[in-house]
Amino acid sequence: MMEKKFDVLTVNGLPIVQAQFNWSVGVLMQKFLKSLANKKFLAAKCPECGYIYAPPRNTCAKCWKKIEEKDLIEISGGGTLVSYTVGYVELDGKANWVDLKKPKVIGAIKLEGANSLFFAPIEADPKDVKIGMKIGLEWNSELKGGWKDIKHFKPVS
Amino acid sequence: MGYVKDERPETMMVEGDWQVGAYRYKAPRLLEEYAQNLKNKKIVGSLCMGCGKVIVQPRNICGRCHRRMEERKIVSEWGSLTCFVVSPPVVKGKYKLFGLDPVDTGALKEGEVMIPVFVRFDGSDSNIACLLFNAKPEEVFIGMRVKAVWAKELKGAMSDLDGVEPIR
Amino acid sequence: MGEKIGIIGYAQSHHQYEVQKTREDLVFDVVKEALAKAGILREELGTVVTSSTDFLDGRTISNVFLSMAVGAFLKDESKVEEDGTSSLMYAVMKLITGAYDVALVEAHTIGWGFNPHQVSFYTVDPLVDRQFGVLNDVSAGALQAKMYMDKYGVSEGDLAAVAVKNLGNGAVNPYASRRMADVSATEVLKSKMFFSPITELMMSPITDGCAVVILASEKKARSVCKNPVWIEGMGNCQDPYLRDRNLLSLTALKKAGQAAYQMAGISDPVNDLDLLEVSERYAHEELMICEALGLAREGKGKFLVENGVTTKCGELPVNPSGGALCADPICATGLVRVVECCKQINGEAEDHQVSGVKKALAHGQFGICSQKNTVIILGGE
Amino acid sequence: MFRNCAIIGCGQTKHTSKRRDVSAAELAAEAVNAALVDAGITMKDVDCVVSGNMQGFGGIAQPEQWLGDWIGCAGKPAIRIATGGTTGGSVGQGACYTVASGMYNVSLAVAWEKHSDSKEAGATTGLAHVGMGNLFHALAYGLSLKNLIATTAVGAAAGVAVYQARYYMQRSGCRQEHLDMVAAKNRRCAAKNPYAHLQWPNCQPEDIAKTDLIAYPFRYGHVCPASDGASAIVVAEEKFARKHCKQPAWFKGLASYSDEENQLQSENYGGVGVIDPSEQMGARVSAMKAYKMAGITDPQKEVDLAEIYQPFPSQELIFSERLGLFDEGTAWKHMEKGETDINGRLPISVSGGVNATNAIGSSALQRILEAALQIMGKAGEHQVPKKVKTAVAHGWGGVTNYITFTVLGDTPRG
Repeated sequence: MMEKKFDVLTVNGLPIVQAQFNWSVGVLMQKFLKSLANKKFLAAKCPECGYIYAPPRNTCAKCWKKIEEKDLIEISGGGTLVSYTVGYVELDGKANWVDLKKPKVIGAIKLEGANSLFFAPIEADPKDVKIGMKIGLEWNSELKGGWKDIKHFKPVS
Repeated sequence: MGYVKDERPETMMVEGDWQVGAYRYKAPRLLEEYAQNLKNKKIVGSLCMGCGKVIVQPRNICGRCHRRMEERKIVSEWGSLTCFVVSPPVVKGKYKLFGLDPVDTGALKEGEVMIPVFVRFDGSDSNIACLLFNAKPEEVFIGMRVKAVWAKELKGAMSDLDGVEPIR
Repeated sequence: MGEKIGIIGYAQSHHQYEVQKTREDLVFDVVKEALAKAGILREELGTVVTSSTDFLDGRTISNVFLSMAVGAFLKDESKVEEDGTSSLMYAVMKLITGAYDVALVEAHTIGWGFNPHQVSFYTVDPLVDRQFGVLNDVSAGALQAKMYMDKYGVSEGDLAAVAVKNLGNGAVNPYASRRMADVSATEVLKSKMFFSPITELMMSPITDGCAVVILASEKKARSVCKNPVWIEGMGNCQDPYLRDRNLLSLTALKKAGQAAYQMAGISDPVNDLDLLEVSERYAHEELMICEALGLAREGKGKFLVENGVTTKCGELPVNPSGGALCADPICATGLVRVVECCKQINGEAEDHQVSGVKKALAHGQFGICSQKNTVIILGGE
Repeated sequence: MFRNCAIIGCGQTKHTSKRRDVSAAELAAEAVNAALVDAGITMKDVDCVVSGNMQGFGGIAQPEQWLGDWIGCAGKPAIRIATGGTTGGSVGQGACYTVASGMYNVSLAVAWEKHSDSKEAGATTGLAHVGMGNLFHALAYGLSLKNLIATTAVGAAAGVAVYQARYYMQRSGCRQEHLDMVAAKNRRCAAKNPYAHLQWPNCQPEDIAKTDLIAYPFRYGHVCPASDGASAIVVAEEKFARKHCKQPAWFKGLASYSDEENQLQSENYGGVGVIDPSEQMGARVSAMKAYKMAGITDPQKEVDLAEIYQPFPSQELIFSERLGLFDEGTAWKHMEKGETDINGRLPISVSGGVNATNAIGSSALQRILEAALQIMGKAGEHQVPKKVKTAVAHGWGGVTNYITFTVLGDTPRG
């Protein structure tokens, strides 16, 4: 548990100790996650300034207006790639960088019909990815109402 | 009449974790020194040359004088209680530490009554928390004179100082 | 600003990946050094503002066991959970009210204990981005870099030039952790790729470190210090969360900079400032920071480096100490910039001294893609 | 120069054990909205946002980066202040300093906690994380499990407060029944406060005395809950305050002095030089400073109401003495006579206090908020019958070594 080095000691933690969380999502976000089961991707339009948030949220950050369930609109879930990066490493959740055998593409997608960006892994060969590409959403075969319903984002030709 | 209940709808939840156990820390060798002295039945504290306070277990820095506590002092194994608490009998499954039940791990026995105390060993200016043995809860009082109880086998570990017992 | 507040003492630790000291000792030594530099005793302190975060330090209430080491025993104490420049700002505000005379600002991070990039993953939206698990400060920084490069025609070579400049500067800074003299652009580009286009040498190294600044009201400062450095302006601003923000420019820094310039009466930063010390976590950020602070038009930041304007002997040196690319003790990085500015103004920077510095700007940032920014403008007598 | 500033709006959410109808962001926004509505201003008027919570409990690092958009941080100066249990108090004082210094005209202070986001009851890992480094360190040197359990966690929740209570009772002669009385008073008061968590209308000391013993002197009925909730205040400078609020609650004095660690251990498992954790030197010094700033010479006569941070009833008694509201060792006698009740001479924590509602990050801000409500006359059912001219709000945190202390008044500083 400890190694001797210089005048100080290194104290390692016990890997079994971890804190677990379950964050409640709130009404609008629940609506969003549940409707993924119906292959619907929801967004929220601010009734005041018209800014469209995807995924939805209940307060507009620009004009501080309350956004309600009636303000939800449906968008395609696809969009344009405004930026991407090829990840050669990833975090293992325990604070270590792990080299990836197969590099991973991470994209910033400007969702069609919304103002927000969406950050997600993109299923594509790093060589073929270009800024300005159209990105589509593919659904899993099993739909349960949650993030797992989204299989991946993929370039559409 | 009792507590007013508050009922409200629940929304779904998403999960995540925080790997608290993956953190590393740097520590000085003070505790090592303390534990090794326990092996010789000596309780060591650090002495501040600024204010003369003796702190057990030894610590590094005296905040009052804002200086390092470089001197050491052996304090008496006799002391007096400054505070005590009588726990209710231990019940299995009532309390868990990191998901482990103290009764299952064998640390405590079912139905055991413990008396955790604060002891100020003579010559020191700080408390140590430990258990009081060989005493009935109704006999204990603040200021009671106690002496250290040493483990049967001294290993140079913190558990060498098992607790304290009244001086009779 | 109603009252003048001066810096009378400052110190920083040697920043390394693994400092062979406990957290308590690290902080204690730097605080002692700063107090000695200011020539005051701990008893003279009025208030102490520290800066560290629970997730980075691995302790809930990260300052709680450090009160003694920072000299806050029976002193007014508070902790700002952000970059050190924000706590400096808070301390200045406390001093302006006249409630206290002397303030000690301390900032530290133990980067070795737990990978700060993992912590950055813990800061993203738990309901969305944390579920996908791809976003952290490096990948987000890479996305920003790519977007910036694509929009303004900036190449990887331009980013490498920034790294070369800063690493070269840092080589003569004894406090820096990454000291690489004569590093070439090719080496920067060839170093380990994390998230394209960001390579290892284009991102700041994780370090342990601590910085301390001691502030005093004008009267007190003049009585104990020959050459106090005055706080002339300060500004602070936060950007929206990554999803709803314009990643192409640092809007928050623009606002923070404007507030600070206005306070200090600066209309033309290029001419009025003599030196900048900025916290650039990634090479491209220095370009964006320079643009946001009004040194170049948007997208033209690369010409500052190309034309040598921001080199150590250029017209307006940026990061002569090497900046965050040479040592990045997260919470302390901003405060280290302040310390470096003070050293430059007082002519104590030795090998990386820039001549004739009267007015300097220190910038601190916090959060993914420089979400929170603080700008401090410092001036000598 | 200390520019006059005042609280002009207060907002809080309903506190309860599980606020799963909202996300953490929406919870904080709820309080912010309520505060803005109360002050009669919009987010555009706010110049600066000071926020805080305890990040380990919700598992989100630096949460204001994400939920800043919900609490108005976006595009504004924003400072995050977090000091453990006193987070709320430090946030409130932070907002005061930002305005008092003349940097900003209107500041918003918001603090929140969402315990139910943690999978464990009371977010124990987040809490234990305070001494996690120490614990790993000591375990490596053979700290026995039995000793650990016995000493640090007698009855899980109570921890060091039990010892603190014992010290106090030894010093003052207060008995367990007095703790029952304090707890019953807090439950009763909470029933009149629509935002409080543990509400028990007409709770009597006998009801509390029926609950199980945790470890003498504490019973289950004494202990504070772990709540979800948020609170927010709007602080403004004099001109703005007078324009927007009929009776603002003015900041008169404030201080947050820290003491040596009060709980046996310092960093790296060293000892500490504090023998008696009920001595609370930090509280005494903070009170001295804040009263001096406020021009109060005799707090026993001049203070009309106190909001004390008391997760355990003993702490209400301890801190009311340490803050100079009663003579040493007499608080329980005054309490026994009903002087601290809602219609008493010096009402203490008539909102129910932390004893009834404990959303840790927000609790200390809630004390400032409730004190302000009483001065503004907006407390509703738990408004005290007498005119409140000076109210004090207290918070403690860390390892019982951090104190925030704020004096509010119905007129600005002289």
